[in-house]
Amino acid sequence: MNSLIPLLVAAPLAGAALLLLGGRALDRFGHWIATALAALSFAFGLALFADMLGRDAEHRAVTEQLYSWIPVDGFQADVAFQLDQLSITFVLLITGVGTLIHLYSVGYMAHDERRRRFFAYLNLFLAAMLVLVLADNYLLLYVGWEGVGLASFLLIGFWQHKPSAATAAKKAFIVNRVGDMGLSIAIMLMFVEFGSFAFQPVFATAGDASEGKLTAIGLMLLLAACGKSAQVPLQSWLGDAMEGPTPVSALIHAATMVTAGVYLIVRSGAIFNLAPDAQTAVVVVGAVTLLFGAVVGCAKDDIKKALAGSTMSQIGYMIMAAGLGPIGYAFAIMHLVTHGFFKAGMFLGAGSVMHGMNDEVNMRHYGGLRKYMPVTFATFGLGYLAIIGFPGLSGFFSKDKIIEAAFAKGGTEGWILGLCALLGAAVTAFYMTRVMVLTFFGEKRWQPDAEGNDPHPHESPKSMTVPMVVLAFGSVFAGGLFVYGNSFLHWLEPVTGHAEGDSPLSPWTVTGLATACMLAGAALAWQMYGRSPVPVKPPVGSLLTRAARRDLLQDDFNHAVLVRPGTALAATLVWFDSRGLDGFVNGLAAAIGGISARLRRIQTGYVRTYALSMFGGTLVLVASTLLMRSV
Amino acid sequence: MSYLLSATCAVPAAGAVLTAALPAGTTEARRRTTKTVALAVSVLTLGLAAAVAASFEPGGARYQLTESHSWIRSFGISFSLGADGIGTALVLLTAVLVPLVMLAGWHDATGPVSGSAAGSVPEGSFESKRRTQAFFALILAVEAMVLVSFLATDVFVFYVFFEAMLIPMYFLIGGFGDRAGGPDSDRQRSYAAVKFLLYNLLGGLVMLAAVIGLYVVAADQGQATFSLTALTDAISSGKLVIDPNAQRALFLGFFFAFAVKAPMWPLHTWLPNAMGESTAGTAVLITAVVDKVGTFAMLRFCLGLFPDASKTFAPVIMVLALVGIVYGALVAIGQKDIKRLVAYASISHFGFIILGVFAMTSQGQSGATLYMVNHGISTAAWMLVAGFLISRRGSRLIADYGGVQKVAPVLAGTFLIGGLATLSLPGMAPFVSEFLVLVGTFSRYPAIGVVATFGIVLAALYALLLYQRTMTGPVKAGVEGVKDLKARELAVVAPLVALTLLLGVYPKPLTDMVNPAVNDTLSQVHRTDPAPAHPVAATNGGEQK
Amino acid sequence: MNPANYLYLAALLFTIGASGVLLRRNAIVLFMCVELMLNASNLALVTFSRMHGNLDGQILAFFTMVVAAAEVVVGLAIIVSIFRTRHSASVDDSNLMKL
Amino acid sequence: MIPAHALAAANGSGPSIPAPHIEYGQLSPMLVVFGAALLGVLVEAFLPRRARASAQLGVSLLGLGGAFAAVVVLAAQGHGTTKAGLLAMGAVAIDGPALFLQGVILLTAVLAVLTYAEGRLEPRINGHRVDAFAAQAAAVPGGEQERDATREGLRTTEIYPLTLFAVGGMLLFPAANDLLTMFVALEVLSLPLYLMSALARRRRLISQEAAVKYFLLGAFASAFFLFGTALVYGYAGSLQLGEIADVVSGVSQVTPALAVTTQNDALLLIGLAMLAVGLLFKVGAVPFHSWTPDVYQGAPTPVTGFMAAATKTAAFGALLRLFYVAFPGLRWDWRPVMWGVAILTMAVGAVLAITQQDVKRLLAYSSVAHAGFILTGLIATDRRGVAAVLFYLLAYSFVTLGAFAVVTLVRDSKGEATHLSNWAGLGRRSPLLAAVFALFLLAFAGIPLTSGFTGKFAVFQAAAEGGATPLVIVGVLSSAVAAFFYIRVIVLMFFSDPQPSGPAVAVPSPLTATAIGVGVLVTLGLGLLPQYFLDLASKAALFTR
Repeated sequence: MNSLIPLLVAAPLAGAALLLLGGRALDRFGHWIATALAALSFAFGLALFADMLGRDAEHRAVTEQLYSWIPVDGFQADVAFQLDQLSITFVLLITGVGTLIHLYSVGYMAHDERRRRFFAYLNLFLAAMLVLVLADNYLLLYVGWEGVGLASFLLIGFWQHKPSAATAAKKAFIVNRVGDMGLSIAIMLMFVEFGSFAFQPVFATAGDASEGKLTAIGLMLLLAACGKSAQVPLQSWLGDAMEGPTPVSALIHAATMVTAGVYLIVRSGAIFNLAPDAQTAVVVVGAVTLLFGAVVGCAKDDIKKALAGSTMSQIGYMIMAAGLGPIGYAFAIMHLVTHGFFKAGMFLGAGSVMHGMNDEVNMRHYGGLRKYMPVTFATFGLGYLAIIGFPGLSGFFSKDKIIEAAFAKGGTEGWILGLCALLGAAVTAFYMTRVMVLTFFGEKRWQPDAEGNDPHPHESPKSMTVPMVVLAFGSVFAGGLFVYGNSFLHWLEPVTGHAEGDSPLSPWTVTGLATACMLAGAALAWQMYGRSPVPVKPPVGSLLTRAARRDLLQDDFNHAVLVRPGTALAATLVWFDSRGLDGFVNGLAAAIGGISARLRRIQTGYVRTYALSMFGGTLVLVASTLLMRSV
Repeated sequence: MSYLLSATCAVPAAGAVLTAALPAGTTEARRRTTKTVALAVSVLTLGLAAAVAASFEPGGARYQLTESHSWIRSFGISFSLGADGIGTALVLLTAVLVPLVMLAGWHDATGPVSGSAAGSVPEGSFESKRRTQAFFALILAVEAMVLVSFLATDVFVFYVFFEAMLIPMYFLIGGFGDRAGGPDSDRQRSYAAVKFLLYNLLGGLVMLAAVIGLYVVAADQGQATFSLTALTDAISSGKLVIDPNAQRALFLGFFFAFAVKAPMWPLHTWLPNAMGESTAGTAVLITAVVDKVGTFAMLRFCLGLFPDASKTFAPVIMVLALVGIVYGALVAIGQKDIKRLVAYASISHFGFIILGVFAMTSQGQSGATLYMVNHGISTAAWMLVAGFLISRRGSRLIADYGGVQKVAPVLAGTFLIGGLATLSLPGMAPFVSEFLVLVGTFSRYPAIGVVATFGIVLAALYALLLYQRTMTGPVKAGVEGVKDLKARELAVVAPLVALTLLLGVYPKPLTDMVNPAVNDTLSQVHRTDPAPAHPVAATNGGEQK
Repeated sequence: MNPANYLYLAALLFTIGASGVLLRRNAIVLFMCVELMLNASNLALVTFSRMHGNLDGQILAFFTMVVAAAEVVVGLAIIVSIFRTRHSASVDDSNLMKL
Repeated sequence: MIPAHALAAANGSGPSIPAPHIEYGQLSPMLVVFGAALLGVLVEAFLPRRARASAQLGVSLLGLGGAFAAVVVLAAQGHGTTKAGLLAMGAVAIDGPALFLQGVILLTAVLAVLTYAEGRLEPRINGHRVDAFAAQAAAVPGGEQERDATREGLRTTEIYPLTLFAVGGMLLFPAANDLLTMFVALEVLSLPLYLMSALARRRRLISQEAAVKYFLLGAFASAFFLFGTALVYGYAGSLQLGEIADVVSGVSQVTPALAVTTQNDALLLIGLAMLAVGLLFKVGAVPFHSWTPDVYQGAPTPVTGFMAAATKTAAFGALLRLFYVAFPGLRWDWRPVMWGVAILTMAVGAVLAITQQDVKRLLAYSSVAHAGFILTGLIATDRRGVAAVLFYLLAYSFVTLGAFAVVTLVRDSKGEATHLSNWAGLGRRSPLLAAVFALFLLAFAGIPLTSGFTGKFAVFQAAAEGGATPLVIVGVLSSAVAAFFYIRVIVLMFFSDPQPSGPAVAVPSPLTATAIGVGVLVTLGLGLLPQYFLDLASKAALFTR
């Protein structure tokens, strides 16, 4: 059975290779190959899951050693997979949602001439993401980590002819690289500390290391997580990443890849548990991003960017939960999975809307679409209810648990985190209601485009709606299923461990508060956007709104602090290289030439000058010979 | 005594003479004959190199297939060759790259000498007839000399070929440009060639003094020989004790030459000129093959002969290498010329290699050796595709390009792969080596390791910026006519891409070959890897379940 | 007389000859100054020969005379041919090649 | 030494004069050459004009060839090693260095004579082939008489006997074992050279100017040499080098006169310095080099080649013998001074060559720099040093001769086109010739696998072993500077566009071709497989006394 594990990765990888190398011949049906291989991988995942269920909790984790990858003395990096409860959860999410999105893309990308390549990249992404979650050591994880970065780069920039897409792709990769630097350093620290970077040995020995070292490792892992999961301060790429085709945003920038940071922190729980300072950093990052993303989400008129802000914010929840330690790990993952369903569903919904609206993304040009796109409206609406935490839907359960856990952290810290989480819940309800209202309710506000074509909003084809429906099911029921009998918690506990916190509030109080916040947020949004007509041209807005529209000035900050000085430095160094270093060498050459030209003048051409130089030379020679004796 | 190694070196040398002696290329058919002969010779060399690698036993003696022929007895010199893991890896690299470079430069020697002086070579003149022969013969000559350098186990023999390879290289740079320069490209190119030669000659001459000094010191203690193995044995057994000051001076003499060749900051400024002005194939030959002799020699000669001095200078050198990593990357970001950008990227990469060599850990040095191979392959892919692009558009300026992926998707794709390899994407060969170098460096000098890691961000910047500016966006004027890769060009790029991927996922054959030699080098400098603070239990990795 | 005096004279003559070479312009005079230097050497040789009581120095002096004569032949030939070309015996006029 | 009492004794025993014992066999090389020279004079006197040129060539080649055969036979008989000894009453030493250098001089002379006889370069005049030498040397340049002589196709065939006389002097110079012989040899080799300098067919004014400068300065230098001889004689009471050495080191019997003179070290030291001046002038060491550029430029190029190669060889032979046989005891006095001279010579020669615009002047300054390199070998003061110098001279002679022979071929309507701007693009017009010249330049620059490198390595190694490490470093740096101007010429030839009205390369007769070809062969041979000649040099490197 274990031999299926490599096949999980191999299936989509083969798909990618086949589609990239296959050439034009595969243009017509390549996308079906890719979809089939994604589904195959999902099937393998299900089989492994079933197999795992058949064993008792302690023996569910298996490892599959493939081959020795980089063997150098004292440095053993293996290609080895570890399948346990945590990774199978991800495998199912990735391959499941992945397959749905492949299916959706068949319709969505039907008219793109480079569709074959798109599917190749999607398959490549699946393979890389599976490597990421299946690796049994950090270095192999790193391969998957950057592999998904590559896939993300290729897919964000899929429409390369748009300079904005190409720029966004590059930006995503480079910001991620900063995070990757953290992962590299973390791995190096582990190697220096433990002589290994495989999960099991490192976690087993982590207790021997000093807290300082562990904190350092933890902080570096956090940096990595910030990059991949778009957490403050490396959040800036996610909004731009929406330049990619919408299925990509759904799969990579909502459901799976961006949550890799959460996976990393939860996976490294054994390290974080021993490094409280690092944990504090994690929760701070999570809490800040939670609010940051929410605020940005409130101000965006671009539907995908609003959803991206939401994604950032929701991952902030997860990161915060992961930072809470054993009280939060399982809930972080739980929210991750439910978020995977509803956010992917909503992105697909957004894609469906754009599909019907000639790729218009500005919500101020939507309005009243519920009549034209009933399925999209229904699925999107269910996702909406899930994300704002409408009681009974999946988001309600998973977010609730995180808020509880935040309070359970205890002390002032617990209060601060809990209140942040509640505030976040309110804001979430606000911006999601805003999206919902602007898109599906109110008057229609769309206008003919430049050539006078009316958008003719229409429902999307089956291949697109079916995945949306499936995801909507997940959005509705997953939470309840997971919470029922704490099944999800028990499932993950052998991997992540679990601890009950000491919450100052009872669970019911928290639930009540959260629901109240949610209702308040939603009501406010309805008040602002549902009760009065929405101007097509955005109002100037408050200072905060304007800042939020500019992503709270993140790019301005980066530009001022990094890009401009960096460019100036590069230009200075280019100058220094040609004028300074080369100038020095050329100057030296010129100096020798100058000496030569000057020295040449003693060659006057007059015999008597030559004789004089000989005579002088003789005197010097005689004198120095005599001098040598006397010295 | 086996003659395999000398045959490996002699075949390209003989091929160079043969190619030069073929009838003048008055007709296209004759020119094709010349090229085919040269290519066949290089493929034969590849076969011999493969035979060397196949007969090399990783677990065996440090130097295998050794042979020694009396050459200049008066100076204690014998023509000794021997293959160790490091040398064999680089021999393979050379033998693989040369046929590809030839294939890539198939038409580089025909046509006008340069853009500006198009009419300066009258049709039917002696020169126009002999250009093809000259180009391919020079490449083969470089190959022969590089191979000897990698295999020499005699300091003098190494020096001779280290130095002599400058001459054919010089003519390759100065004589054959890429037809993409500005109006004064002739002048620029000859400036580049002279700069290349003078820098390296100065380095070589300083080394000459050190080579002589080494002999004198050794002869004083009854070890009048240039034999590397004899000298290192004598040094490690204490029979030859070089006084610390002398050792430092000699080390610096050797190192200076290697640092110029490598090239290490701040001695690097010849490389951008040389790579920028020459043909893409020549640029690959410079950066992927010839420069490797420098880093290779640091590992074999500096460390092996002057262990104590190496340790003394290691921190300084590491700092310079570090500066090179960051500096090269930053200057690459600021470049306007594609080939110069690749050159500065290489300078950054050479910083990594030197870092790995002088970290004096097994990861660092294995990584550095792998880095030499991987950088050779990946930069070759990147540079050659860039060359194909430049030859189509006739410009090296980044600003002249845009949207190439629209008109030439395969070209753009391979160019991206080259760029990704350059930025050490995991799964590709350079990642393995770069990470090993970083780990090796970090485990002894954490601060340097951390700063060096910053280089991976900068690498992403220059590689992707270049890709973005040239390949994406709307199709620029002048680019519309760019054709996609031809079969010949694909045949050049495909093996390189395949190797990049293969060595990224399965580098074990290479590491197995290199590790024993690295351990031997480390024992020569009396260095052991720093032990982990809290080693994990013997259970390594999985397999518990 | 103290033989040292002959040597002083020889040194003086040599110096005068050398100074002449440096100061005079006429090629013939210049050459004569060289001859003076040779003869200064001859004087020194003969003096030393006398001091050491062997004949080597004197023999060399004879040889010097022969050599000087040969030099005159060659030298005059060259100088005269130049003079015929340029109508000047000044060495400062022979200044086509320099730097 | 011929003591006065011996003469007195002879007087006493009657009128018979004891005949000195002369070893004709061992002196045969010189005797043959002088004999051939005299025969040449007779040819000049008695043969009709038409027949003279070929007859002179034949006589010269026979004479030189015969002398070379004699040298070989003597060497084979062991006169260079075991049977080395003093001949002709101690006036001449036939030993290893003497035979070796005589061999080198004779071979160079043979090649030089071949270039003299080249008749295909100058345009035919009235159907007469003419060579590089003045139609009638005595005629006023541009005068009526000269026109007549030119029209009649006259040739200065006296050049052959003059050369033979010079060669005779050169053979004697390194073999001279007393100061008298040395002085005579100096004059015998110099006087013909003065004349030969004046014999150029074209540009007669500068040719004459070269002659007068060479003559006046040469005579000036000879005067110093002679005065030095007098002072040393005054100190030691002997002209024979071995006896001088004995007096200097205090092993000879102290006569009353010696007791007085040896009190006065100044006598010895000033004498030594002045002797050195005379010889350093001949080798062209700084600051006694100022004649070289002017004379090299003005003299007919075949003569320049001969002079540059053979004179330097002979003069270094004499310098070696003087320092190694007569003054080894004064090593501590002359070594530091010669250090200074060597450093100055290397540096000034290399630096001044950079800005030269005339290829002959450039080669002249290059020869100055090379004199400096050879001096470093001389300073080693051991057998290895001597061997290194001998080998260097062998290598250098052929390269120099070959290079000047190439210069004779690059011509325009005004004769040889020696201005460097005329050499631009030569590599495009006639690549073969340019390649050959480039080879010679690379050998001058000391690039490995050429004879120049082997020679330079040998002298530097000897110097380093002799403890002159700083000298080696200066040598290395000067080599780098020197490389700059050699490479400049190569760049000019290969990478510059030819001038529209540039020079043509004349097709030489087999005579010059032979000279150049032998030069190339020796250059490569001594670079690739120098062992035999190194052995020869080291076997020959022992002075007898």
